[in-house]
Amino acid sequence: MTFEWIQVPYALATLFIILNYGLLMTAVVQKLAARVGGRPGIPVWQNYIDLVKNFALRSKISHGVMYYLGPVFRLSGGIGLIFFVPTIYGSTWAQNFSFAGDLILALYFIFFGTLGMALGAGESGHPHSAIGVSRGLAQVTAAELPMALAVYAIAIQYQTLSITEIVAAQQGGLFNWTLFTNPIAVAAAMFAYVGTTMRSPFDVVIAPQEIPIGPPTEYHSAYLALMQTNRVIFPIAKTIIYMNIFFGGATNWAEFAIKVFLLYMIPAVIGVVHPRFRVEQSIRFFLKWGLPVGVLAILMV
Amino acid sequence: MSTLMLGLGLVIALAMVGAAVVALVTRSTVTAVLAAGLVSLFASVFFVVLAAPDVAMTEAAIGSGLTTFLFFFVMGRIRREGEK
Amino acid sequence: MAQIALATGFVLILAGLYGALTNRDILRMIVAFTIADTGVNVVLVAVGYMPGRTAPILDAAVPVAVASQRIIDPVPQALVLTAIVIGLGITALMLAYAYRLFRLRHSLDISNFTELKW
Amino acid sequence: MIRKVVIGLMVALLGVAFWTLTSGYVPDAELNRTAAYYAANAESEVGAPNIVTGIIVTWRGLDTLGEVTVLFLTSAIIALVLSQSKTPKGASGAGLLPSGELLVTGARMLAPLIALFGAYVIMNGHLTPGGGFQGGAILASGVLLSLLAEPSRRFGHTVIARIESFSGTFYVLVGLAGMAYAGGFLDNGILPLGRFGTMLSAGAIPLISILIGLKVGAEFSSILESLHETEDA
Amino acid sequence: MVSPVLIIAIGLGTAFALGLLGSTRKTLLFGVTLAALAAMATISLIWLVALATGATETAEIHTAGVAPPFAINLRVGIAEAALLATVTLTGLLAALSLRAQLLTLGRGGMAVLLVLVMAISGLVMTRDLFNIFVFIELVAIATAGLVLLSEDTRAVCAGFKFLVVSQIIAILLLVGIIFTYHANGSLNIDDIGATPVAAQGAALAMFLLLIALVIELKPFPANGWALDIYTSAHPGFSAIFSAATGSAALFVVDKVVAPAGAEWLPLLTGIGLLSFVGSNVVALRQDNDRRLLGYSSVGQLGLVLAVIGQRDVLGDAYLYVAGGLVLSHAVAKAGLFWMSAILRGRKLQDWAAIRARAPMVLAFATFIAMLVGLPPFPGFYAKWDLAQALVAAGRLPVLGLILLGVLIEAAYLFRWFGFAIKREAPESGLSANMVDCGITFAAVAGGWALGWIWGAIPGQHNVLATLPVLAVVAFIALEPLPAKLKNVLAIAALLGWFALVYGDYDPMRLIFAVVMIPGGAVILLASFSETGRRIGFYPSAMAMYAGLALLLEANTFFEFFAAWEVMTLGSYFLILRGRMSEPHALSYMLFSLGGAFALLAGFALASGGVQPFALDQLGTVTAELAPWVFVLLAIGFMTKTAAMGLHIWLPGAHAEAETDVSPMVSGILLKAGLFGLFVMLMQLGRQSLWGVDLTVVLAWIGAISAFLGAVLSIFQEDAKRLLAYSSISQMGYALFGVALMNHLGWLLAMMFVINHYVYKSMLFLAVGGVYKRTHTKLMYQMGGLITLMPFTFVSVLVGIIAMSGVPPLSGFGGRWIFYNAIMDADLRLPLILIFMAGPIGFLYLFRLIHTIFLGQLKDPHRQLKEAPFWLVLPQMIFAAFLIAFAVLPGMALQRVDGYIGSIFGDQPLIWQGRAITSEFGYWNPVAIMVVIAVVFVAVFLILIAKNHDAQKVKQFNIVFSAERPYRPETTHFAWNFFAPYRKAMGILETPVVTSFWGGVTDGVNGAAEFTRRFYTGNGQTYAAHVLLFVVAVYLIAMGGVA
Repeated sequence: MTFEWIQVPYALATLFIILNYGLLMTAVVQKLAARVGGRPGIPVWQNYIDLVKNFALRSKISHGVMYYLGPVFRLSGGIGLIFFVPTIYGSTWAQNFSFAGDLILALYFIFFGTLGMALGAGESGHPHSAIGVSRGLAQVTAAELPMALAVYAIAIQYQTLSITEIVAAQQGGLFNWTLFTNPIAVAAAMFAYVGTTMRSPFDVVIAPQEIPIGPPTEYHSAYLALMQTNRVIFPIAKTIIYMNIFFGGATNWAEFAIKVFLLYMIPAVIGVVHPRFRVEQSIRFFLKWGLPVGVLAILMV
Repeated sequence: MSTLMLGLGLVIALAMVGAAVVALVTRSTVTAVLAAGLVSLFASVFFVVLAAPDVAMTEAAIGSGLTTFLFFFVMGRIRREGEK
Repeated sequence: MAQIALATGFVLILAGLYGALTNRDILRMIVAFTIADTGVNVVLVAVGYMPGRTAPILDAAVPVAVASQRIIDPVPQALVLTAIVIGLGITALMLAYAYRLFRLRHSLDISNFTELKW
Repeated sequence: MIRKVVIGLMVALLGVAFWTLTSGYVPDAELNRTAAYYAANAESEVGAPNIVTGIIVTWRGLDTLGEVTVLFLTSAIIALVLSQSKTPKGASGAGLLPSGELLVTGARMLAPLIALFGAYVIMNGHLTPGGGFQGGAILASGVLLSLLAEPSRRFGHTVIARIESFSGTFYVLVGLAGMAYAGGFLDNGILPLGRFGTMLSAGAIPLISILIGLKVGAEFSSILESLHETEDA
Repeated sequence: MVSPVLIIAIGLGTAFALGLLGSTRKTLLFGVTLAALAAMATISLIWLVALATGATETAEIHTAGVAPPFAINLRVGIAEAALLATVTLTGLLAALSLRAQLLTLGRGGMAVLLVLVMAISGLVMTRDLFNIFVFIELVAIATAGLVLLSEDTRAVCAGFKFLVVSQIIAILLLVGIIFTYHANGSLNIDDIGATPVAAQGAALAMFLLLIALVIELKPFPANGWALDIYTSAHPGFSAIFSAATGSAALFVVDKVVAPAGAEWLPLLTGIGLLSFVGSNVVALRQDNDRRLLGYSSVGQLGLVLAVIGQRDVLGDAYLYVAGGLVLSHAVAKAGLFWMSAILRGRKLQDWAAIRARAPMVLAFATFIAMLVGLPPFPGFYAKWDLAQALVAAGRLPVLGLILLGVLIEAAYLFRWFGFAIKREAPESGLSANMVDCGITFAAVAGGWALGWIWGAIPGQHNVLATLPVLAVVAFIALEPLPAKLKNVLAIAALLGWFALVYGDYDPMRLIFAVVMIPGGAVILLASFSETGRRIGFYPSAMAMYAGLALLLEANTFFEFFAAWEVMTLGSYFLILRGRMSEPHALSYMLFSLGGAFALLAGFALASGGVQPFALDQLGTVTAELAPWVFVLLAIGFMTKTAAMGLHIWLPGAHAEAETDVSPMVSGILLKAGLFGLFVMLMQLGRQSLWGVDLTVVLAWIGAISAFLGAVLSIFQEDAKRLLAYSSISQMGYALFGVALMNHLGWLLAMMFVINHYVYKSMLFLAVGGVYKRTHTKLMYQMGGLITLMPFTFVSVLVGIIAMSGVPPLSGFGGRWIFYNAIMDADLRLPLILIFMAGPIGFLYLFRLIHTIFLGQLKDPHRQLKEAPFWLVLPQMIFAAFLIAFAVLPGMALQRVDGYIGSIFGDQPLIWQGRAITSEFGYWNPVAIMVVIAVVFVAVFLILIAKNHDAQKVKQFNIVFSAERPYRPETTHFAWNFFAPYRKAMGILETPVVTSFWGGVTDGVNGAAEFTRRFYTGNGQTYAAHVLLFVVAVYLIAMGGVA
């Protein structure tokens, strides 16, 4: 696996597909949730409108260099994550730049955008954004823990850290999926998945009903556009990782679309039926339930 | 060793111990000093019995003589001091 | 004889020590120590004593040739002489100290001189 | 009371140790090797019939030097102790004992006799019982007598100090002479042994005895004076 | 050769002859006294030199022209000569110290002093039992006299108490002597030894003799009488009492116990140990300097007594060990007493006055190091040899108690030193004059000279003669120069040394060497920001670096241990320089010493007494011993890496240190522990104890440290403390890696060695720079500094990205190797902790950067400037390095990888071009960097295109609604930043470990407080103590004989 120039357009194409898929899918999920709540919800193209609108807005406001760079970090994190993970197994062109590093790279790169965003919001100087950041970080770190354990369990199970090889090992039938070969690890990982998608009951950080806190309140116009872009591709990128290592990956775009949608629905469904946790409740929850499962996963391998 | 000597020794020994007890139990310091001097004096006699004339002389002169006077000198000083 | 002397000496030592440690009057402590000193001297001399022999002085009665059969051990006596003088020295010194202490506090009770402690 | 019991108990325990020593004590039947050596060589090595004196002055001369030093130290320190505690003038000058005319006269008559006796004891130390210490103590008792008789009269401190310094220094020098001219420090062989049993024999022993006597006498006198001295002196 | 008898003759003759000179010309008298003492000292020194160089044999001096045992004889051998020199020189210097009193009192006082010195000399030389008694009495009487020279009226009471006990000693001694004579027929020590007898009562007589001599040593707890003298006597005299009298008394015990026989040795050992530990415990609660010195003195005498009791196993080393301890004690204690004459106040805190004079601080440090037995002083060599011999003989409890005692002694001595350096100095607390200072410095010079001599003895590694330590000495001499010049010299010295040695090192040592030596030079760049002369900094820093340099050079156990101690001492002084660091420096020192003692015991156990023992022979230890060696060494090394449980010294020590010191002690010093672990594991490998694999235990400790360190770190409000706890966490990772015992684990640890040095140094410098400007380390008092201190911000940012392991910077490489390493390992559970530590680490780092640089700028900070250039420069170097290392990790790691491969015999990593491949995964740092950079720049350009004319808008203030909060900081968002975490996981913050060590400290202090109540001050009670002691020992000893 070495670099060739043709990989650049390939990767851009993948990015384009995922972006559009994400824009549509998040709208659909939101609409579904609204319907469950008895509201009409947004049109499915609402995300496109927002994006275009925000890009079109002009702003002359900046609070400083980090503030300015925050969204850049955020979006770079999302795009980078997509680039470092192979999207479609077996495809010659949807491998992106996954030759640069393996699962560990993906796992740690998740923090890149988070860090940048937090720093950017921090410079805005508004204490509410700082509160949002500290809450968000506290919760995310606790939530990611079962995932790290699950990844380690999987890596031991397959004796590799390469995502491609993990996917390859799950080919040849439904029951080769990690979901069935190592259900405990998957369960652990799903704690993390639900916890990091920022949906109820773990959405106190960005919940609109709370006092307006967190990074989104500080950004507007093009900044917000970048962040919105990220908000559609980053969950997809993360879902791709889960799909790859737990659910047999995807051998074509259709399988990709279905699997991602279904996975994405899990937190959405949970969110619809559960009230919101406070942050320390979330942390306790992950330590009390997610962590033991993760530990079990490691011990069972 | 004659029985006489032995008896003499025993008597002196008892005298010494007796004087020592007096020196320790008496209420008067003057008596105590004098009794202690007496112990020394008996000791020097004892030394003669024990065939140690050199020691006997020394004990008599120093132990019972000079020491006792030293005590009285100091006691005198202290008494004068206390009167002030 | 030697045992009598030894026993006497030891009794004096013990009595002296007991007196020195139970009498709170400084002068009486010193008196007690002189008694103990005397006891030590008696013990020392007693150790050199050998029944039926004479003082370690060579004269017509004790010629050099037979001296080692006739005289008692001279060494303890020599030691006692030294010990007596040293004992006097210390006693005198303690007395001088007693005087100093009395001047300090107008008391001869040893339990009054405890400002240095812990 | 508890204190007395505890101390009594400790003394008793110490008594047990001493009792062990006493009950197990067997007097030597023969002189041990050290004593036998002294008995055998008293004539040839030190030339003193009084073996105790021979031991004190020569064989264990270092002890004696130390012992003289003890007295020297004591007298010096007592002088220091008392010199630091002078009370203001005008205190009562009454002596311990009132001295009558008879006593004064008696003392004046007796003092030279005592001194003479002391000298005799010192000089014959190597022949008969006695010697430097005893003689020195006797000399001091002469001083004591005159102190008692005439509390206000004193020997000059300076005289006593001179005597004690001179005799002490000379003693050390004699000892060093032993190193230079005889077998070692304090060897009495720097002077001829002379005829056994006579006054001027036994090498330097009489000389050293005199020095010891002077020294001891001076020290005792000095101690006595220091302690007796009244504030107005 | 002049006869040694002249020492006695001159002393005595002069004392007598002073009376002939009249009593008025006091200056003349004093001159004569000094001349006499000088003559005595000269004779002693002549003999010492002659005997030491082998120019003459041990001299037997007969008195009275008769051979022993019939006349008293004296002996002067090497030990005697050394003691004579100590005694006479102490006497000479003490006479100078006492000059005012002596001149007032005139010839009496001088004569007493002369006689005292003469008598102590006689005590050393004589071979006759009764002569010993005479000299002891002389010493006692002279002591009672000289005590009175004090201006303190309480000295009179002390003198009387002393006399009372002297009487008891005299009685026991005489009874003992006469019965010994009766049993043996001789008073001559050698004669008694040569003709063994089994007469009845001989043992009891010997007991009385020995116990009397032992009481002369003031054994705990029968020593109240002696302590009062220390407290109240003139310090010039206390010096003699402690140094000369004490040493001579020890020597007498040594003399007498030789003929007494080996069966008495355990008794002496027991008494000595009790005295050493007990006195030191009581000393903990003292606040009077001289009384503390007194307790320390009797403690030291107890130590040497214990050593005398161990002479049967010390063999040839006996003189070396006992001599080293005695002379160290004598010189140091005399010096300290003389120093106390210079100080007006009697409280320990009053010693802060010496700060005004830097040489005094050096003197104080020298004396304390001598007493505790730190290199390069003789006590250090002695301690080493003693440990070797004790362990070889299987007497571990003895060693344990000795080390415990030393530790307690170190506790109060270094606490005292801390007072001197940190407490507020009293007004005109010094009455320094030329003479007193000169005397003190004579002792200092003596101490260093002894250190040289002890090192120069054949077969030893002379610590003082090594180039790095010489450099330290040179820096002491260079102190008057300005700091900037010294800094240039220091950097040159470090780089020069590195140039000298780097060719000889294997790749692993080389990495450590680079981090420690040139790495140290880089941090020293920051020191250019300091002005003035910065007294004390350079010798301390250079001592630390010297220790590190020697650590890498070490080939034998001894060299390693010596280097370790030098390093510890240097770093202690460095840490102590911090503003609030007094208690932390103390706990650092104590933990370090405790750890060092574990090393000492471990090395001794491993070598089994064989000297010198090469480091690379460690692997040859027998199978039964190996696990124990492993445990001891691991504890020692983990103390330095601050593994959880042994960590409580670190946060304070690192946080309170100066700006440029924190990176040194954190970034560099911690690596010494890792180096030790590497060396140990390389040789010993895996070891099991009771079926437990010890490396697994290490891995657990590492994991716990990594986790708890991180948890504690997020709850800190103090930025430097946060970084300090982070170090615990990071070292936990490294420890875990080392303990994995596989190739990648070790590579991981090496990666941490490099990375942690770089980013922790960088962050400490950055925070230090902020502190320099804002004068606070509390994060909630800062904020918004990004615009004012952009460079510092950049370095913190880079540091944080690198440290948290977020790609693309070098921390990620560490994580990648970590994952590959654990794939091989069968340790699963501790891993969970490591996993948890990762994200938590991210949290505290975020807090650091956020609360300092982001958010609102505080009003007092509006005019701040960027940190000084010299602080920023090294940070920029580090940042550049981090980026370069991230792209090209191979430049450092590839060779180490190969080297580790040669140890484990495998090669799990394949270095191919710029990519690195393992059995499990792959890592292409260049590609990662390029992809991220391209994406970042692209997104950035888009934003610029849309938003190129954004203008800076001032942040708005928030206000409190009408009420002023009770504690303003609690309303700040940065306060308790991760409050939810605390609510959820606060239980982990419970300071269990701190409570534990606090409990230990309180327990020891409580014992001290309880014990000191025995010292009622009543002379009679003290006498009763003595008698009780005798009786108790009698019962024990006779029980033992029966």
